[in-house]
Amino acid sequence: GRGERASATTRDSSVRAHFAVVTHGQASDPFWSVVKNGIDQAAKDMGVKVTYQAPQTFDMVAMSRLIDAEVARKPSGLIVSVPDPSALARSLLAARDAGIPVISINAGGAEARKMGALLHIGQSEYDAGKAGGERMAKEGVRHAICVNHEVGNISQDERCRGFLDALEKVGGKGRVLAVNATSPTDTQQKIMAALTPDVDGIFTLGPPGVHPALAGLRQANRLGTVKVATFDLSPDVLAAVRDGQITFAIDQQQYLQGYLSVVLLAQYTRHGLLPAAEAIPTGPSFVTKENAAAVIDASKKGIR
Amino acid sequence: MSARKWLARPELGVVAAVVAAWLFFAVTAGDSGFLTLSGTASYLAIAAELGILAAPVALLMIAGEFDLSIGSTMAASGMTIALCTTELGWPLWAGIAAAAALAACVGLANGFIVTRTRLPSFIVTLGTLFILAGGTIGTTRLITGRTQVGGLEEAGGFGTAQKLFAGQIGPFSITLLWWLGLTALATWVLVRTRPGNWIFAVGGAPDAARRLGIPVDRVKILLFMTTALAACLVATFQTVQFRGTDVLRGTGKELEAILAAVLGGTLLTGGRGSVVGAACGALLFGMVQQGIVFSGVDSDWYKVFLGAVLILAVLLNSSVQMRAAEARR
Amino acid sequence: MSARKWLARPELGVVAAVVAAWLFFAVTAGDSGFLTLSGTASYLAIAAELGILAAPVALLMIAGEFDLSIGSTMAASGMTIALCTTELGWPLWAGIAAAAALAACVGLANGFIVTRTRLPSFIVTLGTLFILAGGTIGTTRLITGRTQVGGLEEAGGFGTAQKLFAGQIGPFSITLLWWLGLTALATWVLVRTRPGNWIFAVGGAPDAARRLGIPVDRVKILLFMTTALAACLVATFQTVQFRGTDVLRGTGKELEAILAAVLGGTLLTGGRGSVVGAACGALLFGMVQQGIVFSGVDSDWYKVFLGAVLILAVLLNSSVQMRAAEARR
Amino acid sequence: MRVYASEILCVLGDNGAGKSTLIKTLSGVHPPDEGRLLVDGEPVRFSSPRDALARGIATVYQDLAMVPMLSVVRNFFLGAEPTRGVWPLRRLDLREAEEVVRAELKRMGIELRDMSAPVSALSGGQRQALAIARAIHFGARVLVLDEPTSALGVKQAGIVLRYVMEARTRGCGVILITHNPHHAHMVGDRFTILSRGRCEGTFTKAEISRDELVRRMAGGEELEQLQHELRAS
Amino acid sequence: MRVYASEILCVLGDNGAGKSTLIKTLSGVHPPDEGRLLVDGEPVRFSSPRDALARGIATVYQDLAMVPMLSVVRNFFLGAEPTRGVWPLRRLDLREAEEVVRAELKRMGIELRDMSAPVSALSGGQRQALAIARAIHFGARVLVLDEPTSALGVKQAGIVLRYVMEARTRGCGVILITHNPHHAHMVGDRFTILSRGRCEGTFTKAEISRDELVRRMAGGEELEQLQHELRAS
Ligand SMILES: Nc1ncnc2c1ncn2[C@@H]1O[C@H](COP(=O)(O)OP(=O)(O)OP(=O)(O)O)[C@@H](O)[C@H]1O
Ligand SMILES: Nc1ncnc2c1ncn2[C@@H]1O[C@H](COP(=O)(O)OP(=O)(O)OP(=O)(O)O)[C@@H](O)[C@H]1O
Ligand SMILES: [Mg+2]
Ligand SMILES: [Mg+2]
Repeated sequence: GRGERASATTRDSSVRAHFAVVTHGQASDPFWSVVKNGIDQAAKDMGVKVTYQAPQTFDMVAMSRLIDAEVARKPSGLIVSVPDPSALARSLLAARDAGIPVISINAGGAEARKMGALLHIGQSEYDAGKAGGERMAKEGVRHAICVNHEVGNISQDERCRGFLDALEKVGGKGRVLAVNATSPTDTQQKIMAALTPDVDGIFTLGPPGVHPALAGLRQANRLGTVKVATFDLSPDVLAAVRDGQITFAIDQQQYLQGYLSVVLLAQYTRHGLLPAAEAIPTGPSFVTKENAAAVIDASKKGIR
Repeated sequence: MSARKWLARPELGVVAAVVAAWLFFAVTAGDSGFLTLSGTASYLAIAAELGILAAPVALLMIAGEFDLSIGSTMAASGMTIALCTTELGWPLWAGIAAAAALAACVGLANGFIVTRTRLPSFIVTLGTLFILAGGTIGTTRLITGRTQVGGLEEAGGFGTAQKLFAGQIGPFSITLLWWLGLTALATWVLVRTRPGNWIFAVGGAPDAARRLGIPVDRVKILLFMTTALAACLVATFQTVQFRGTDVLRGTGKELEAILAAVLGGTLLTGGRGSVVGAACGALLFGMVQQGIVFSGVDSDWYKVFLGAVLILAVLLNSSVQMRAAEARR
Repeated sequence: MSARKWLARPELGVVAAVVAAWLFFAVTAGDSGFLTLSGTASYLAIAAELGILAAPVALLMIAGEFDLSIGSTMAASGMTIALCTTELGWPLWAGIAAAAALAACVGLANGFIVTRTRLPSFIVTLGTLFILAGGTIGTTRLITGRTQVGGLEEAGGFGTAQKLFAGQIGPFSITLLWWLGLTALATWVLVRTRPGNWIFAVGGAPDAARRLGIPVDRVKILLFMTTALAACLVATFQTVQFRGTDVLRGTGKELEAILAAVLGGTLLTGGRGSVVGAACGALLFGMVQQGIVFSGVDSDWYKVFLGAVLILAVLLNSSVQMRAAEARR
Repeated sequence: MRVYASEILCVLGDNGAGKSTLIKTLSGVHPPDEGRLLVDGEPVRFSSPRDALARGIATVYQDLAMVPMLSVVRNFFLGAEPTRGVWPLRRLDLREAEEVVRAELKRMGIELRDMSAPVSALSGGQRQALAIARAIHFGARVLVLDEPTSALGVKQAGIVLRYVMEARTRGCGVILITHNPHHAHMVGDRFTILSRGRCEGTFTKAEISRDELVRRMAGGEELEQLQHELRAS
Repeated sequence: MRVYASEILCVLGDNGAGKSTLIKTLSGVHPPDEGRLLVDGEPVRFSSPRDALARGIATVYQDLAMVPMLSVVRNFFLGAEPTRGVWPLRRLDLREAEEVVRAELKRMGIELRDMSAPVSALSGGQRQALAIARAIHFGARVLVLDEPTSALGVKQAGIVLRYVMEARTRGCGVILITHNPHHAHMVGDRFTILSRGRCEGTFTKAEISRDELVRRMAGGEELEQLQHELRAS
């Protein structure tokens, strides 16, 4: 099947190819912002046109409708994240039936492949959370708070689940704290309220959680005694890692998820080329005091 | 009806806005699939679900109340269906019945609290919104440890339910028929029956309505139940079509439904409005939302366009109405 | 003022609800830090920011209009400050001035469109909400390629600004002083000055106000500008304190501010309300939010408690008011 | 205070004397703090205006109890809409309703171009005439009118008074509140005078002359002095 | 139609004749479709009621233009609040305001327990008296009154009429709209009769007798027949 479809799509490569990206996270989200930067850069490098769409909130119904709309536009290729395979199945099968090659990024993996995705680029959020938990445990953390700024978003929930599972395995325990990503004051006060004396670690799921966490610790005079770790990078996060305020930051290198997906899809539609792997893992990689300074510049440019 | 009467209809403005939006996207996004059958079907599917919510929301708003809890009622109903079938092993229809019963209770509770305590429904239903949303997350995680439940296709009776709630007629979703049917029904009730007359009175002059012996409280309670049941119906569509649900389904739908109703000429303060207007409002909203996607606007700037088109549509809407009002004189 | 007059005040109910909430959490979460100084400071910090938004929002609502755009005005203002200082290298104060100018323009535009076109402000400001939110995202990503901008501490004048906007007085945040000052000012304007009198008239009987020669449109435009400037002030607090901002800052604050105002007895339909009530509403909201965290309720069930406590608080509020009304007779 | 069938009781009193409040109590809007209400000799306690209506007590309130944004026809029949068809197809019989309203208004000397225009487009007098026509149409046993003639011109006021008398002829009890002692004396059988919330006495037509009524309403001699002044200037 | 200083022009007409609409045009609420408005001989075009107020034209509307939820005092001074102090400390002078209102209402024979109670707690007549007192207090040059006496008892109506005449004495022009030809004839200098939106002629007091006025307003012979009927029954 793969070869046939490839030849079918290579025929119209004289026209400028147009790829559609539909994910479950908006470009206003700092994590997805980096993904989109990778996409935009790849579009420039490959000379293709790419559009990026995401629902206003974590909404699988709206996301499937976006995929439907993109399929109706008949793009040369489709890049999707698949956080809920059963909800998106219908739309993905429709894309497959329309002969549009699909690459899944960030979330999806094997499930997406069953529905015709050629390849998955990303990491398992659960595994990444688990790796974070193991590392925190190694640092001696036993009572941790997992600060979730998007309860109900499956990616964030999985990160916390993996983290808490890893902590439980070594006899520690943790608590999920739901905060409001859009209000740092509320978040800081909530973290401080949850900061009972036995807490010795805070694990945040991204920059919206980590800055208020640091501010709260500073105000409670527990900066340094309570270990802080986070998902995802920003220049401020990296500076804090460099200065030792944050123990480590987990990086998915999500820029690659955006960049590679466009490059690979372009190669596939032009020449029928595709890596001989089912999945390309982009993470997790850990940024610590040792290597933080090196990536700050990349982060300022929105690459990490 | 004479031409003058047609000009006087409150829906004229929103119809004009719908036509203008369609023309706009036909020109700017016509070559990228907006005009195709499947493109049309894609915005009609959005409009249908929103419209089914907007019709009872418009009735409730005409009666002077809000329901902010329909979004989380959707989440709770959908999750009830999913949990009953996958965890308890009930047939799908039993799950749907349970969800409907839950929704009816939510509506009843909303209506009861609002009419008994005379609290603003804005606050009461916001409270219900929080309680239902939190309850859905808590219960689901307690039972399944996850926030998504899928695998509905294995439940008994899924085939018939799928035909009824998630079928296709050519490229179009069957929800379109439901939308048309329910809009017609709600319009008929509003303008041709006694309860419809009462709805206007309850919102337009509650004291007068009470003095004339209209059962103000009963009208409001029934309307709250109607909005909750509509939310349950839409949740059923989505749960059956997507074979599962998650705890965030429906978030924010309450504001979209209110927006559709207001776009269609329903007053926020009650006493005036129309179901056909709300349907047009839903159509306008769906068309704009999808039209922007078709026209390939970068998602960074998506909201700017959404906002601008919204304001322009309402401006057109009101200027057409003013012209009509002048022509009438 | 006599005892009878105190009983007649509309704030009595919400004050009772605040006391009840405090007692409730003192009992259930007293041993986990709710009663400590830093615990008190933590909910006061939330209440202060919300209260600074809620005061002008209450005034605007008394005048019969809504402003849904304050959340995205916060995002836009904060980002203006951050971009001006980090990208353009301006001193911090220049950035704050630019943000205030932007906010004033947004308020002016809102007010101008609402008063000129007579469109419902709900829709107009929803449009502004989208446009501003989208504009902030688009511009920021265009300039920086990111959605977060930090490093404000390097800007000129950061030290003084930090003392003024993000300082601490013991365990308490300096925003508390701002809140008290602005609440007192807004109360004075509302009940002791001519423009305050006009605000009530504009919302309570717009036609009568117009006939009596009150500049209805000017009052509304100024109020829209006030809400936007308050949003800019809160954005300044947050941007200075957290040394940076992101494009989603403030999302949803508009509804919280409206909620606080309504909790404090402001009518959604305009014409009645109080600034002190709105401040108490903000305090209640902050206390409930933090109290639940202190009492260690699981995150999954957080919203259930929030909703339940909200409804109970409002119920208490209204029953106290009814008692007071009876006592008055 | 009593109203019998086939008689007109006029309630007179100064501004703020409590006339409208009395009416609201009679028609079930407010529950009375004290005192009893007897209908057909048995004590009743109206918990809502619906109860009062069911007992055949129809009221025209001073603020008219109209829904401004609804049409003339719909306001007329509000709460008692004529329907046809059987449930679930029971629907408003708008055509019949319109004919009834047109006929009733015509009898009051008012002709409207457009019966589907909202009530808010009517003049103050037209609105009052509509409210009165409605009460008379539905007033089964007792008709309560709060200042029905105040916004009406001489002609319409005359028509209303004639109606009130017609209602009496039909065996209906009427409670008429008015500031116009001339009108009151012209049609009333008995007169109750209220002052600052208390009843100052009830008189039959035989017991009290028109001038006496005028004087009592105006607070005795004060009025004469006033009329004198007015003449003089 | 003209109003001179120191005279009272009465406007009479059937319900729905357009009296209130005429008033709203005069006071700047609606712009006129055709026709001109002259003040002191020069044509003006009021774009808002504020303009009219600035020209010294104060109006009592039939629907009174009150803010129900505001207090009596605040309603009285709405739009023209007395202040003290200098900006930015300029504030309402509530004490003085309250004294003025108390005095003005007392002159009209009305005493209120609580001046800070909302207007919605007043009776219909008290509210009308308040609106009239306000217009008279602020009516600099022309006073326009739309049915001022309709909700008032005999006593208050008499007081209002006396006020109207006092205003004339002070050199103010008054336009008085009323349904009561007796009242009109008692105080008016000239009379304009409106019918279905057109002016049917203006008469001076010398030209028209009270009975003639009553007859014209009631539509000629019809009324006599009515009165006959009323007497007969
Ligand atoms: N000159 C006019 N031409 C056309 N229509 C008019 C004119 N004047 C008034 N109308 C209409 O007649 C209706 C009633 O007018 P208005 O309220 O002025 O009556 P009114 O004389 O004040 O009656 P009332 O004594 O009952 O208060 C309104 O709907 C108004 O639009
Ligand atoms: N029996 C009573 N005891 C105490 N207060 C009363 C009583 N009756 C009426 N009131 C109060 O007096 C005020 C005016 O009453 P109401 O509106 O009934 O006057 P009214 O006689 O209808 O006057 P109008 O002729 O001006 O319409 C109201 O605020 C009411 O609460
Ligand atoms: Mg009365
Ligand atoms: Mg009139």
